[in-house]
Amino acid sequence: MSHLLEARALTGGYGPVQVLRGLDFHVDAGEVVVILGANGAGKTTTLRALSGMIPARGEVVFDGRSIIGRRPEAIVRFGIAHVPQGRGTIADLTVEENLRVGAIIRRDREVGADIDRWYEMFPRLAERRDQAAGSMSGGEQQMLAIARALMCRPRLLLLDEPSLGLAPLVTREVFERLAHVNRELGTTVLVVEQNANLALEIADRGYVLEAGLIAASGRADELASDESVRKAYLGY
Amino acid sequence: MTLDVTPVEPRGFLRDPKRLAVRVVITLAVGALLLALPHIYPRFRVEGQFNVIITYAIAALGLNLLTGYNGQISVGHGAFFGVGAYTTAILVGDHGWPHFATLAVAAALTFVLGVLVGLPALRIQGLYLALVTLALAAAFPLVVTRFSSVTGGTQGMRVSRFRAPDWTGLKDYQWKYYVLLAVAVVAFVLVRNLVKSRVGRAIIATRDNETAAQVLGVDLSRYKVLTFGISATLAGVAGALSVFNEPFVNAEKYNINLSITLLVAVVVGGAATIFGPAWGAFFVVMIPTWLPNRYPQLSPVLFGGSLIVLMILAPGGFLGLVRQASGWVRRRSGRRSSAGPSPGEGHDALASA
Amino acid sequence: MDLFLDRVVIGLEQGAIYGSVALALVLIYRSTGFVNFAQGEMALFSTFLTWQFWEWGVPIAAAIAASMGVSFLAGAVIERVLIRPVGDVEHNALALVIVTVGMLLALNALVGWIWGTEGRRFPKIFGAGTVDIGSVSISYQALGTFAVLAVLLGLLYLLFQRTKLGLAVRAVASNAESSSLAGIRVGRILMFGWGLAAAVGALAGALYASELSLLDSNIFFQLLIYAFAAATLGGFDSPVGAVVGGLVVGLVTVLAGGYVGFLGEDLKLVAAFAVILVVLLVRPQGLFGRKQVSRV
Amino acid sequence: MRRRRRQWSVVTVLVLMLGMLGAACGSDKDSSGGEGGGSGGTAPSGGVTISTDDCTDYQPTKGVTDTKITFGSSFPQSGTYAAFAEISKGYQAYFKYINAQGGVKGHQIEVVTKDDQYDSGKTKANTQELVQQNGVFAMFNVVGTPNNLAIRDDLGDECIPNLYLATGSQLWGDFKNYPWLIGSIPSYATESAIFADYLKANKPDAKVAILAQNDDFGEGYTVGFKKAIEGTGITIVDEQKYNTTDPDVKSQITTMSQSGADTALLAATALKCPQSLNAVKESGWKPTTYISATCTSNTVVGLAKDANVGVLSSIYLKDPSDPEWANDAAMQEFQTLGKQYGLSDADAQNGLVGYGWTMGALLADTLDKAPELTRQSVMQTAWSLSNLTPGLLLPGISINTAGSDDPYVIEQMQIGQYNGNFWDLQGQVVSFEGKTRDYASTTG
Repeated sequence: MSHLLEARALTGGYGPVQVLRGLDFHVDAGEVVVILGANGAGKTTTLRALSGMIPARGEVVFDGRSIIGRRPEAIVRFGIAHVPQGRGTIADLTVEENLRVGAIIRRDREVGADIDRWYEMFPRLAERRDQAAGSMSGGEQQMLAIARALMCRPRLLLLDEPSLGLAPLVTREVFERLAHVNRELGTTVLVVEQNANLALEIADRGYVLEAGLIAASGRADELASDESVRKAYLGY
Repeated sequence: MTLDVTPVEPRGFLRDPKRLAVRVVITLAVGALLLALPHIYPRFRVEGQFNVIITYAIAALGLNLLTGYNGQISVGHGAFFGVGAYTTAILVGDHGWPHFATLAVAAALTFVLGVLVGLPALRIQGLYLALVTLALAAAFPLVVTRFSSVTGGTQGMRVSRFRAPDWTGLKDYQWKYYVLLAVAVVAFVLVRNLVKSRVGRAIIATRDNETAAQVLGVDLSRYKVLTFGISATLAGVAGALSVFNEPFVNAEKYNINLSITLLVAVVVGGAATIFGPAWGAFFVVMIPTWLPNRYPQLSPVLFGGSLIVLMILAPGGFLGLVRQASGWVRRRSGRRSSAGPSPGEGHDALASA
Repeated sequence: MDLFLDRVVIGLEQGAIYGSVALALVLIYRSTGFVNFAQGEMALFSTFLTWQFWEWGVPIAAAIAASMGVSFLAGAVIERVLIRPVGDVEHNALALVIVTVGMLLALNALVGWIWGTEGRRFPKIFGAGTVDIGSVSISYQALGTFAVLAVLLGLLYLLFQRTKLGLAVRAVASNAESSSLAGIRVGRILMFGWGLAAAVGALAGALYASELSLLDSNIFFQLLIYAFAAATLGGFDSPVGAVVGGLVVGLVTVLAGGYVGFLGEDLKLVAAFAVILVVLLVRPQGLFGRKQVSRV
Repeated sequence: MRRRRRQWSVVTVLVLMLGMLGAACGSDKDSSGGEGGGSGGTAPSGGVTISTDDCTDYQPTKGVTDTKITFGSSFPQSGTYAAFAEISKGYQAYFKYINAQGGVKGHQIEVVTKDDQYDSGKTKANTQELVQQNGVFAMFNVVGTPNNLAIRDDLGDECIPNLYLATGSQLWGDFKNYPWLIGSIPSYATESAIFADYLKANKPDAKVAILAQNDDFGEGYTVGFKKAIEGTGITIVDEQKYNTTDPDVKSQITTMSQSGADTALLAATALKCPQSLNAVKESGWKPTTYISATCTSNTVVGLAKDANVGVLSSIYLKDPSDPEWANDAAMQEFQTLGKQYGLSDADAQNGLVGYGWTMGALLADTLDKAPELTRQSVMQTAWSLSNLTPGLLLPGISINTAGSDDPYVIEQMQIGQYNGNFWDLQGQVVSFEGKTRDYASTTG
């Protein structure tokens, strides 16, 4: 029982409306796990429940400690960074300031070095370091959002639909970077994605959500070859 | 993709004769009560409170169209109210017009003014627009004072009274009440129909998401300016009617406080609801009279405090509170019959989250 | 020529006061995204507090500092107790406006209840003398006001651009959700924003009362319109804009009142509004404001 | 008329009897009052007659019971002008005192007050409520010009007296059209005329700059002053206005200071009064300065410390805080009886409270002199006062009215000069008795 993250009987929703109706899943250290599902199945809600953005019930254990019912600013301190849907950059701040905000919980002196590292990995960000984040293209903002989330040196990165609104080519680039981060830094990734093809390419395992319940789960290649999953989410 | 969503409510009523009957009974009862009021209460209540509530309700109805439904905050509707009031005062007082005839002029004039103010609103938005309208409210008394030869300035201007015709057999204050009430009923019905029409949906779509509204082919600028015009017209008519009730105008009466009072009425009653403005007008006029008279300095503290408490308990205003309560009751009774969320509700909640 | 220079000095001095209150408005707008209608009355309360300390024998500078401290705490408490329960600005903007209107009414009456509605004498913070530069004489008060405002702007610049706290405030103002995901304690930042605005308001109020040498419970409601005008002109999210906007509004009103015959002193406010309207039509976000990035 | 009279005859007889009793008891106190109980209903002293023929539903003794007569008042008790509420403390204390003595003609005087926040709409609603709900006999000392304008027609139509308004507009002298309303304080125009009179004697070629509040208050002074200096060597070299909503008046004062004027007429009130005095001082300009009589209370003019010495104004009441009056009988009465009947030490030093006390005395005197306690009779009495010296009026000032021939109440004042603490009276009382109208603007 040494999963990095383990959720049991996770429920949650908005106000009186329950979206998640009892989820059990886990993420192991070093993995890339993808959550698939149709619109409204509860994918985004799952991530929001994990990072404390909505009230949730059940059991969520991260690295041996329960994080259920904590607020987002506490959960990030456990080592879970969440890149919300719609990118979640801070539009009015510059690229560099966004990265500094990402490191705002850190007290060490290596923040500057980390920023330089991300500039190296995403050269486009370095070019635009003094530009307001909101003025950049969608792909650039997505990369900035990921870089910003990684600035707090998380052990688990939650990614919500990174492909949303991006051109296919850009989406591919984002996913390649993500795989790279996972390999190089060993950061565990839990990604919610509609673009199942691409996600399954870089993922180790996956879960399929339907109406707030887990409908299927398994290794990425198994899911990709599963008839019903293919029909429903892969479109071929 | 079209905005023509079939309205659900009327059909539901037609299908459900019991609810229809309840509604008819309630409407008749409320109507009877409203008609009886000036015979139950003495003149000072009718003239000093009920008639004021009616004029504020009409003005707030207009402001609600702009602020509640169209999402453009105005802190300057007191100025339109004032323009309406002065139109009637000057035409009746200096030119001997009959009262009713001035309503048309006040409406036309404030519509044009509303459109003129609405034009910069195409470019200036949100907060900045609110402050431009605030400037309008601040400037209005100054301009009135400047042209005191026409307006009477701060000293004010007396107008001949609006008297009950003999055939009615009514006292003046009762007649005024019925006239004001009739105009208010017409105004509320018109606005209700407008909001439920295609134009109304376009107005709301503009508030909820400008870009989406544009995608859906809504001519943003036309609807925004039009909403401003209609909204100002209602405030202007309300102002004109206020002179029917109280035949005295002066520059101080239409100051920023009036604009703020109207905005408070809209929000306290329940923004973007049809009858919210009426409730709001009722509260802003009546709450101060309910507060203890013994320490006058304390009543603004209590009034301000009650606004804060209401907004904390029910940010959707009074009707929002009623809706919350009825929703709660419905859920409690609904939980017994069918478990689980209704898909419609879930969608709403997601959309607003 | 003398008259012209005198008018310029007076316009700038009054403008500096408008700018300082506008600064408080801007500070709250920057952290919460909405306008606090009660800003003037909060400053009124703080200024009466300053007066009370001074009346008790505390030196005026210390009285102002003490009042700023109390105001900071009170501002933070107001955010926590009255503002936050109402909800966020995106969904409950109107309700928040009404809460601040409620505060405006309540605070004004509360001041009248505690301290009475009579006027009070307020000391000149910087003394009563004047400095003569050529043919123009500038009061110590005006010079002091300019200096305080310049120092305040400098400190705010350092706070916002050079500290983690300032960065957090700006992040929360732009995107509270992402900020909290980054670990910023949004609630505390909002309280800090309100506290800071209240403290700046206390300072602005003291400058204003000192300029008038007087204080009563009405003076801030009159000032608020000018402060709104200043913030609107400068751009609601820019502290520098608030001060520049204040100076412009001060200059325009005084010069228009003095030189534009058909306006005169009674309609000079209209001239200021006209300038603002023109500026907004050209730059809808104000002179120094950042264009709002539209999110679909 | 006649039928109605019979209806009320019993009451009238009672009232008359009590009235005579009251007059007898109070005779030495009111020796100056002149002819008291005249010929009954229609034509009392002075011969002023007010017809009740056009009244809608005239109710002559509404608000009067066997033991009590009830008045109503509306004035700001909260909001911007709440300071005016101090006035009511003065007359309430006076009525408590009078009531403890048995009241007027055996009637206790009661005043029901309501807060209108200086909003004329609220004044009207309050007045209607007071008339219809509380059934008051008359309105008394309602504050504010627009506020009284808002209730003038209603009260006039129903023939309900509106007595001794707390506003100095020159409008309150239109006896022909509005006989049911009577003012109290000197009109702003009268004040201007008195200041012009002072200039003629002391500075005949004065160059005057005027700062006027941008409303009928400021206009009253400006128009009055212009009429008063016609044909003299006094000239107006600059006129500036301010709005009550302006935060400051410095720019106006700067312009005035460089206009070449050697005299400043500051038609400002409330906080703008000390504000403009401060601005004058800071500008380095040293004119002969006149401020409105509405600012003469120490709580107002005293705020402009160092900038108020030598300033002129018109005075008609003894200043309660001035030790000069320490041994004055009327002042001692105000201080000791006032405190005995509810005034605090601070109230007993406050000029506004002193004014209220004086108005209370004026109303009590009026009721006392009225042949009967009917609305018509009281109103007629108010329009035909002669040589009354109630409360804290300065020595040499008396109240005289005579219907349309002399429709203003207080028209005598004395120039005072502020010495930093008190007003030093200059010269003699100047009387414009019966002449106020010559200086009043004709609008309204």
